[in-house]
Amino acid sequence: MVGLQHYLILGAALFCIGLYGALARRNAVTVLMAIELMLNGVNVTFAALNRYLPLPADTSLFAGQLFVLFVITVAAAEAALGLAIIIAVYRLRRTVQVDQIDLLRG
Amino acid sequence: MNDLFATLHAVLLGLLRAVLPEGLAQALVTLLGIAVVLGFVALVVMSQIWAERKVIARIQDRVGPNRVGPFGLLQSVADALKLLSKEDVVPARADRLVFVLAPLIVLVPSLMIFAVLPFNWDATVANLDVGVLYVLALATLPTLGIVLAGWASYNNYSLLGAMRAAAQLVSYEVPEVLAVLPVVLLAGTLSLWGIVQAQSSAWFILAPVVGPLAFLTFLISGIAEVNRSPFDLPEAESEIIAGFHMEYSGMRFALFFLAEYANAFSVSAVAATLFFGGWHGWLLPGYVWFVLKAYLLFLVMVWARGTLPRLRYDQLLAFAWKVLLPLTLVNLVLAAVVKELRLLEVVPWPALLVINLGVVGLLAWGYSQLYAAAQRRAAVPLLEAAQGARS
Amino acid sequence: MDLLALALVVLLAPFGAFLFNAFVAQRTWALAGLSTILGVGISFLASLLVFAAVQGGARLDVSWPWLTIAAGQARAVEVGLQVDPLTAVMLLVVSGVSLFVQIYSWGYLHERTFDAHGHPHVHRDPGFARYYTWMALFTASMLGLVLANGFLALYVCWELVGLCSYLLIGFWYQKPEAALAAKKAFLTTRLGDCGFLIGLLYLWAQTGTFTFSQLEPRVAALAPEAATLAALLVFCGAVGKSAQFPLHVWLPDAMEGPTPVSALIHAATMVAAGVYLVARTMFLFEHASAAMLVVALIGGFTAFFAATMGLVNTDIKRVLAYSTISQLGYMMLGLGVGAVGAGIFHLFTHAWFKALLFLTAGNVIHGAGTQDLRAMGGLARRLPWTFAAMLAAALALAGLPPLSGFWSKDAIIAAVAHYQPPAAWGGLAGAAMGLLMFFALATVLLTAFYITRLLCLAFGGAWRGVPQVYPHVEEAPAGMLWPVLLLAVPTVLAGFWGAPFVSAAASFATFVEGHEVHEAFAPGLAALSVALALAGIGLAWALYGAGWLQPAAVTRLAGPLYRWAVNKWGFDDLYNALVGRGAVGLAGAAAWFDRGVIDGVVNGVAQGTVALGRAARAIQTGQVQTYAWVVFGGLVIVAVAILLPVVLGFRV
Amino acid sequence: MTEVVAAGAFYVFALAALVGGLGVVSARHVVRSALFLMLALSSVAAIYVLLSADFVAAVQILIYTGAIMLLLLFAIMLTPQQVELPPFASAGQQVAAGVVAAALLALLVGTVLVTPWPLAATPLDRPTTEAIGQAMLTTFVFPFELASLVLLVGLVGALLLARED
Repeated sequence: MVGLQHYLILGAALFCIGLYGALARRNAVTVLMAIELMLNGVNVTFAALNRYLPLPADTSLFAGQLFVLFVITVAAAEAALGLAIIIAVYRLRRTVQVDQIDLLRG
Repeated sequence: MNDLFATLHAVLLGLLRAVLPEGLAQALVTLLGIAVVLGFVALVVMSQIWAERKVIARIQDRVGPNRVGPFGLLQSVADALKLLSKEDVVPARADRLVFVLAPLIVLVPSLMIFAVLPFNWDATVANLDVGVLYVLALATLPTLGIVLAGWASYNNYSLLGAMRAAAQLVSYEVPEVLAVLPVVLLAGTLSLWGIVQAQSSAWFILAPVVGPLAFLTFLISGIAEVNRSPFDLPEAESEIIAGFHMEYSGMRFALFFLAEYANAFSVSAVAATLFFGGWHGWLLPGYVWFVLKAYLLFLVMVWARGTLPRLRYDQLLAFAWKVLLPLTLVNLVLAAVVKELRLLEVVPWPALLVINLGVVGLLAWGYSQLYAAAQRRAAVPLLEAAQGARS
Repeated sequence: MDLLALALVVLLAPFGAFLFNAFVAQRTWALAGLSTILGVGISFLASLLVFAAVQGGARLDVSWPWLTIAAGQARAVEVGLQVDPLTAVMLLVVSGVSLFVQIYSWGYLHERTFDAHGHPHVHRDPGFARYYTWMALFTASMLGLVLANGFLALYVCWELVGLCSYLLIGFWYQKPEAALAAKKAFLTTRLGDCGFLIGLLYLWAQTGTFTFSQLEPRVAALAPEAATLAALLVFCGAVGKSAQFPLHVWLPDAMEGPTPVSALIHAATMVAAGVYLVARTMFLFEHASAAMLVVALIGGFTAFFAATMGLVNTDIKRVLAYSTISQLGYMMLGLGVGAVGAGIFHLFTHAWFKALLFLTAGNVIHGAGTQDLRAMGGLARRLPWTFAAMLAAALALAGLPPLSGFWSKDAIIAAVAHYQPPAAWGGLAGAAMGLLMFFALATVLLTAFYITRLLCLAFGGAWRGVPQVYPHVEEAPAGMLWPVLLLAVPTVLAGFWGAPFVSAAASFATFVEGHEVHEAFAPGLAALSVALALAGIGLAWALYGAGWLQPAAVTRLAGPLYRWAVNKWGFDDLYNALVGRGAVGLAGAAAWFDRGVIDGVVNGVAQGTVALGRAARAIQTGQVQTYAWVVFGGLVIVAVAILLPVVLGFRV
Repeated sequence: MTEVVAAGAFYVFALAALVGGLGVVSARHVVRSALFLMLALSSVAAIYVLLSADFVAAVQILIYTGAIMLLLLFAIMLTPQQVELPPFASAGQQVAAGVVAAALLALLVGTVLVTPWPLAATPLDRPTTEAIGQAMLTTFVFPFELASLVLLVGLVGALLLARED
């Protein structure tokens, strides 16, 4: 029967797939998508724990889901900012290939 | 057990169980339900198209469809048949997968919305307790399909249309959500069914100032979200020849067409639910009232399309951010006041009606004054120019 | 009408005016001005009622929860209103001065300029509506600051008045100096506010409340070190706002703003907020004797050295600015020696006569079209009313009986004389005593000197400006004259409330401190201070009044006297030269030290860093993904290292 | 009965989510990735429903599948790639990334399986919206304020960055 661990494994899998994408893709937009994927993995974990684990009495009953909501909020801001940065970089260098954006090179 | 659909569902299930294994029966009944919804939507859309063409024709002093069937009632059927029988073309350099998927991505959400519409107190396919959110969420999805379609067509005009659609939705989603919030605040629930229930004493359109304002802002941003004129920039024929669905023909085009009208209907239906007391009415059954209200609101959209010129692109965005957004925010605060004062409970609805009509009249008068002043101001330089030319 | 309603009226009338101006009346200048004047007027009347009520013994202290954190009321954040004698007095001062200033500004913003031929031209300032908008906001927030019953609301208003001060100093933002001055003022005060913010957060962490009434008992329970730390941090804010010694630099520059602004914000009310803050949180300082001494010393020193700077300045407004700093120093000194009544009393009187000084200065500038004392002179005949009013204010400032300044300043000096520091310090205490006494008395002399000098330069002697202008120099319009003359009334009378011949029960100090206060009036001291004041006046008179005689005549009649006068005329230059040369020498030394030592160190460090960087750059590919990869790889390794034993533990 | 349905639903949607995720990281063209991401996000929303977090599910659709996806597509179209560059990093980098990801996955799965979870007596299934609203304005008021601040800053920052000139 489906239980907590199924969901947790799903979350972990999503997170790691996202991680791979974030590390191995070249297009900055794709990297951003991969990061969204990672965030979703975390969110699934939150929601699952919220459903299956007993919460301490003094906190809200839906602390986990609230975290999910906050993560989504931050993700929205992050997406907007990330895309703005990508577009700015594109104006600057006519490319969004992360390996060509190496202003940090020492 | 007063839920009509549930009863039907149970009866059918019972009948089928007698002859079929459990799972198969389940599946069949579900399919049947889907088929019913689809049929209803198809029916609605055809009637809408007919009505729209008639009304627009009248507005433009034409007759409109009058050949096929009585009053051209069957025109839509003919068109549908024509479209279905057309050849299915995919541009050579298009991204085939996306091109094929896009119309479905547009259509499916618009159909899914119908699942939560409360046609009557005992007739809601699925009564979610986050119904409003569900509707708002699904309403944003078709645009994704539009954007993908525009991109996949590999055509500059289509791409332009796609970009326009994206920017338009991102801008108008915010005021739409904010326009719904006052209603949620007043009803104290997110479930559409509960919202209609909460209007048994007074429709929310009657909430002093708040109601009309919320309704207007919702209707405007709703029209913008379904890309209907005067917000039909993504498919502006005169600018970017049919925009995103320029490369589509036959069956796939029909899907877009279907989705567009389905969306238009669901917007008006939601508006009827949120502001006009859904199924509430006198002597006629709830279904009739609901559909009637939805159709009237749809006709308002048609009216707008027939009357107003298309906005310019910058006007469109400026309007969303500089006018609608502040208005809706202020309205939200007002709604809180109305709720705190419990106006809807204490004041009888005729009084509310009078108040609102007064407010609306006042606003109309003030606007006309402003408009006249603007006219005068605009006129002066011309006059001077003319004099300058003469002298 | 109950007190709460009154307090709300006091607070909301100007704020309503602000909202109205901001959102409705931006295009209609007259409407904006009227609304502000009306709002402030209402709030002034309400303040009078509040004052009467408080005299009748009424008090108010209400709180509303703002944020309630579910961990229990213990950590609830509250905001609220408070009305007690201190508040009542401040309300009176703020709304009263503000009202006068608002009326005055109307005329002042119709500026007079002189063209090449010396003909005056009057034109209304384009920022008229903006000016009254910010003024309304300032008044509202200042009243809020005074009415706040807790640190939180007080701090919010504190920052708001800072903002308004910034906006109004930079009112003529087209002038680069004004913009710079505004920035300087904002940043300097912010420096102090950082300390203040830290302090009040520290207090909150320690006691769990912002509300004064709740803080008082909990502070008593605090460890003395904690109390001292908190007190000093809070005092940082006061230092910044009230332009006390280390952070005094912004106030003189703030004179770039319109003169009414200087009168209201930078003389009467906002700069006094620091003093008010210390007075309001006296319960905290009383638990920190060290902090008290710091307050006293900083106050005394500021009073003295600001006065010395005032001696030599030639800009009429800057002289007044230095005088303000010096007087604020007096107040701090009074508070520092524990005489809240005396300090606030001086705040009270100072507000009136300093506002009057600034407004009259405004009239002078308005009439003469310049702020430079060297380009004035002989204005007494042109601006008789202004002169009369300014004279009264000046004498009050100098501290001549029976004008208001005398009584309040004397109360402070008496308090200093009767101040006995904690015995713990032994010899140090005696030294501190002597120092404070010296500051208090020396400042009396200097104050009298510079204010007389200002009067002589502006009104005495002959016109030294552009000759064609003089015939057009004329008394300010009625709108700018009546407020001035009205302000002269409290300037003269306000002092009697705290005068020794008033019974202790009815005296100002008793009213403010809430318990019977017997200010030992020391006739000897009073006589001494008066004598010092007279000496200062006489000296200045001798120096700058000497300009009345025609130089030629003087040379003929009394050569030596003239030469002596000439030498004295050179006093300023001499003084400046001395200071200048000293400064240059000091700067030279500093420069050498800087180049030789500091740069050496810095460069050394820099080169070291660069070398290190060269070594390290090899591993910096600049590829974000590489960095991310390293991070996550490290994460995995660490996690394994930590978890492995646990896992094994479960396995076994 | 319903258990079976729930289990089936879980496997279907989990599979869809994983397929979507793999698609995102393996598709050759960005828009395909976006398409797969859409699938993944929608399936995650469905998973939320299974976890009886309907409010979160709706928000997921509204924000992620709606707004964020749209932004992504927008960005894709604003940054056309003139020459077809290799979408993947160098083979070495891919391998390295794969190793780290796999290791992390193994680690997490191991932890999940090994840990003795203190399960609640009964899974938490009850209407969430009102409770969430309550909590957001009491217990979580500071995170709430902070989130709004973050949004504001994000808004301003995005404007500033993406502005022409």
